[in-house]
Amino acid sequence: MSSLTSYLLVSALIFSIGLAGALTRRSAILVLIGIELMLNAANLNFIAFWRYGPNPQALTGVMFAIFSIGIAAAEAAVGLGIVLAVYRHSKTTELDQMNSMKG
Amino acid sequence: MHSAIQQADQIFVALQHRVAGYLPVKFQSIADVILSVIAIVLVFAFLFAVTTVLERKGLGRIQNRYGPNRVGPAGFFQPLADGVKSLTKEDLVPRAADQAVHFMAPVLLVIAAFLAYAVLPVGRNMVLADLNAGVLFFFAVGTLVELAVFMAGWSSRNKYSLLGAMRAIAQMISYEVPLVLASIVVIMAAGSLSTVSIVNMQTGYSGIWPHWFVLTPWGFAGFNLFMIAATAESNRSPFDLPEGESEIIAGYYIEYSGFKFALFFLGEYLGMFATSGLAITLFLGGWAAPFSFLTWIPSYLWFFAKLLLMIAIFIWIRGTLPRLRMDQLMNFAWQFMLPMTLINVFAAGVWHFMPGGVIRWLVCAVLLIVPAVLLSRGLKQGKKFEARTYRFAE
Amino acid sequence: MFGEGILKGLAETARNFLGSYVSKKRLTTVQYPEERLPQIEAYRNFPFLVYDGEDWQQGLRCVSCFICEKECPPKCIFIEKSTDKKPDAVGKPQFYPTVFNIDVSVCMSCQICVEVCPFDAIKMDTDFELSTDNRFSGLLWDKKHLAKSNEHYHKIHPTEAAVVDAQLAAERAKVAAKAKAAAEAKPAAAPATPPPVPAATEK
Amino acid sequence: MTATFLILAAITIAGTVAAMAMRNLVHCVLALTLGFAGLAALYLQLGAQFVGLTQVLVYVGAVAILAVFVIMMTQKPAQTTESIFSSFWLTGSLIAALVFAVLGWAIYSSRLTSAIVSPHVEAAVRPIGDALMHRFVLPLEIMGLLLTAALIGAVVVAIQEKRGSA
Repeated sequence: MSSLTSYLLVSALIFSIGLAGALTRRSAILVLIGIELMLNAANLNFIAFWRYGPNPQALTGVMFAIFSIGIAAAEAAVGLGIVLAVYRHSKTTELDQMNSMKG
Repeated sequence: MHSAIQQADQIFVALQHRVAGYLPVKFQSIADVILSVIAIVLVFAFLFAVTTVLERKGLGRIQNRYGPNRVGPAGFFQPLADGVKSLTKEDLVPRAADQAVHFMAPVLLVIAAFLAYAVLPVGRNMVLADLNAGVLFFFAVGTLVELAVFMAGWSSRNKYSLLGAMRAIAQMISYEVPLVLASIVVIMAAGSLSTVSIVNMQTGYSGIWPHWFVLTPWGFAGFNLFMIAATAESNRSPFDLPEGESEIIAGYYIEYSGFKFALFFLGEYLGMFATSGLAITLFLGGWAAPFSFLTWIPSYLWFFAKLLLMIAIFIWIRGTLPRLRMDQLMNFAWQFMLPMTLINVFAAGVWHFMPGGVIRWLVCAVLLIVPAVLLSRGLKQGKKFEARTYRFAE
Repeated sequence: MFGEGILKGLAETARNFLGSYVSKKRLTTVQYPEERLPQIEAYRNFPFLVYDGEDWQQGLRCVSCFICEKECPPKCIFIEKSTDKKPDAVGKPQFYPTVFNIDVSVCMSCQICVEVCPFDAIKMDTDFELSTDNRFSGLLWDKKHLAKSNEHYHKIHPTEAAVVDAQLAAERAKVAAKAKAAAEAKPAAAPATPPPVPAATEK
Repeated sequence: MTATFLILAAITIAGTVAAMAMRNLVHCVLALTLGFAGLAALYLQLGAQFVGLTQVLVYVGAVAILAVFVIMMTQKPAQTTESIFSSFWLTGSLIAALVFAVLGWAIYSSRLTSAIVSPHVEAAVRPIGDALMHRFVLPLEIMGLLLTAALIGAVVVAIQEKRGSA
C-alpha cells in the first residue's frame, strides 16, 4: 500500500466522520464543525496529490489548499454568525426545533 | 587572534557537536535537537527567575522602596524562595471544574511558549530549527496561547475566570492583527520568512552603523508598533486588563494554585521573552553587534544583552503606565494600531521602490508621522476632557 | 501630541529609579528588625502595673479596688484581693492584689482602666513584639508579667510619668505633713495613750 | 506507511471522532483542535510547510476560538439529558458509512496511486509567494474581496440590532 493511498484513506475517513457528524448531530454548531472537517479532508487530498503527483513544482495542490483554507475560515465565520442570529431569534440551536420560518 | 574570537563565538555549537559526536551517526541529529532543547529550556527558565527579581526590584526602586533584599545577596535568591513556596502550596482544583481541561491548560500554555523559541536565532548559527517559514511558525504557535487561556478560563467553572478569559482572548486576537502586520514590513524588506536569513540581512555594516531595520523610518515605526502589540499580546503593563486584580480578581487563573499557578506565570514571562526575542530578530538585528568595531564580542551575548534591555523597558513601562479600560484597549487596537501598521506597510513599499538618499528618508518619515498625529488626534477628540464638575465635593 | 503624557510619566519614573541609587534618602523603607522607627510617645498597646522602688511585690501601687475590673469593656481583667495589708505608694496601709490577670488576647487597649484608676497603678505599655507559642496561657498575663518599674514608665511616657510622679510626691508630702501634725498634737493631748498610727515609711 | 504517519493519522482520526461524538460542546471543539493540529502535522510531514503552519494559524487559532465564542453565547441553561444525536441519526451514519465504502473502494482499486514514486520535495515559501503573485494573482484578489465581504457579513448578521426589532 503506497503512502499516497494511505493519505487518501485517512482523508476519506475524516471526510466520512465529518459527514456523519453533520448528518446526525443535533446542535447547529456541530453541523458547522462537521462541514469544517469535510473541507479539511479535501485539503489533505490536495496536499497528498501535490506531494505524490507528477509535477510538484507547479504548486497547484498547495495553492488550492491555501485558498480553500481561506474560504473555509470565511464560511465558518458567516455560518457561526447565522447560528448566532438564529439563536437570538428562536432561543435554540437545536436543529430539530428550527422548523418554523415564522418571522 | 581571529580564530580565538571565532572559537569563542562558536563555543556552544562546537560543544553541541562534540557531545553529539559520542553517539552513532544515526542518532546525532536527534541528539543535536535534544541538546539545544535542553539548553533553551534551562537558559530561559533561568532568565524567567532573574526577571522576576529584576521586575520586583525595578518596580520597588521606581516606587522609592528597595524591593526584595532579604533572600540571598541583594535578594537574588528570591526566585528560589518563590519556587519552593509555589511547589509546597496545596494545589486546589474546584470540585465543579473540568479536571482534564483544567490540568491541560497550563501545560499547553508552557508548551506553546517554549515552542516559540525554536525559530529564534540566539547566536551565529545557533538556532534550533531553521524553518523556511520561521516567522509564520512563531505566529502559529502564538495562537495556541489563546486556546490555553480559554481552556483555563472555561474549565474552572468560575464566572470571573470565564470573564477574564474572554477579555484576554478578545485582547489577544485584536492585537494579533497589528503584531502580524508590523512584522510583515520586515518580511517585505528581507524577502524571506526565515528568521535566520532576516538576521543575516542585518549583519552588514556601512561605516560603523549596522544595517538594522530599526534604523529606517518604517523599521522604527514597525518596531514601536510591534512592541506595543507585543505588550498587549503577553497581557503586560498597560494592557494587563484580563488579570486586573482590582476588577476581576485574577482573571483566567483564579482557580489555579501551587505549581500550576507558577506555570501560568512562567508561560506569561516566556511569552514576553519570545515576542521581544522576535522583535530583536526582526528589527534590532538579532545577534548582530551594534557597531562594526564591537564584532569581537561573541554573538549570543548581543542577543541576550538586547533581550535584557527589552525586559528593562517592559519593567519601566509597567512601573509607569496605568491600566487601560476595555473599550480604550479595543479602540486603540482597531482605530490606531491597525491603520498605522497598514500605512507602515505602504511606507515600506515606497521606501523599497524609491531611489536611495535623503528624499527617501523624508518622504517615508512624513508618510508615517502625519497619519500618526491625525489618528491620535482622532482618538483623543472623541473624549470631552473639560473640567469635571462635582455636585457634593467642593 | 499623543505620546506626551506617556513620555512625561516615563521620565518621572526614570528620575525616581536613578535617584534612588544616587541619594539614599529617597528610599523610605525602614529595614524593620535592624532599623526601627523612633517610638511615638502617645502610642499605647497593652496595660502594665507600675511599682515603685526595687521590690515589685512591695512597691506595687495597685490596691485592688476592682474599679478597673468593673470598668473594663471586654472584661479581660481579673483581680483577687489580699487579706493582709501593705503600705501603698503614699504610705497608707492598703490591700494589694494577690492575683492580677489580664487576658491580652481579649484586651482592646482602650485605656479605660488607666483613666478610672484612682491610684495611677495601671498604665499603657508600648511593647508590640508579643508573639507567643501558646495562644491561651501565653496571652493570659499574671501579676508578675504585668509589673514594670516606674523607670520603665518614665522611659516610655516621659511627660505623663513626670506629671504622675509630681502628684504622688505632693500626696506623700501632704500625708507626711498630716502625720507630723498628728504626731505633735498627740504628745500635747494624751502622752499616755500609745500612738495608734504605725510609723510611716519615708520615701 | 512510516511510524510517524501512523501516529499522526491516529491522532487526527481520534480527534475528529471525539469532536463528533462528545456530549459537551466545548469538549467537541477542543477535540476538534487536536484533530486540526494532527492534520497540520500531516501537512508538515508531506513537506507542505507553509500550508501546515497556515492551518494551525487559521484553524486552531481562529476558527476554534470563534466556535467556542459562539458556544458561550448560545449556552442553554437546561442541559437536556436526551441523546445528543438528532432523530434520524441512523440514516445519517449509514449514508456516511456508504460514502466511506465507495471512497475506499475507489482509492484501493485505482491504478494511479501504485505507479508514482517521487523524490522528497520541500515546498519553500518563495515559490509559493511567486505563484501567488504571478499565476494566482486573480484568485488572490478575489479571495481578499471574499474575506472582507465575509467579515462584514458575519458582523451584520450577528450584531444585535439597537432598535431590538427581533
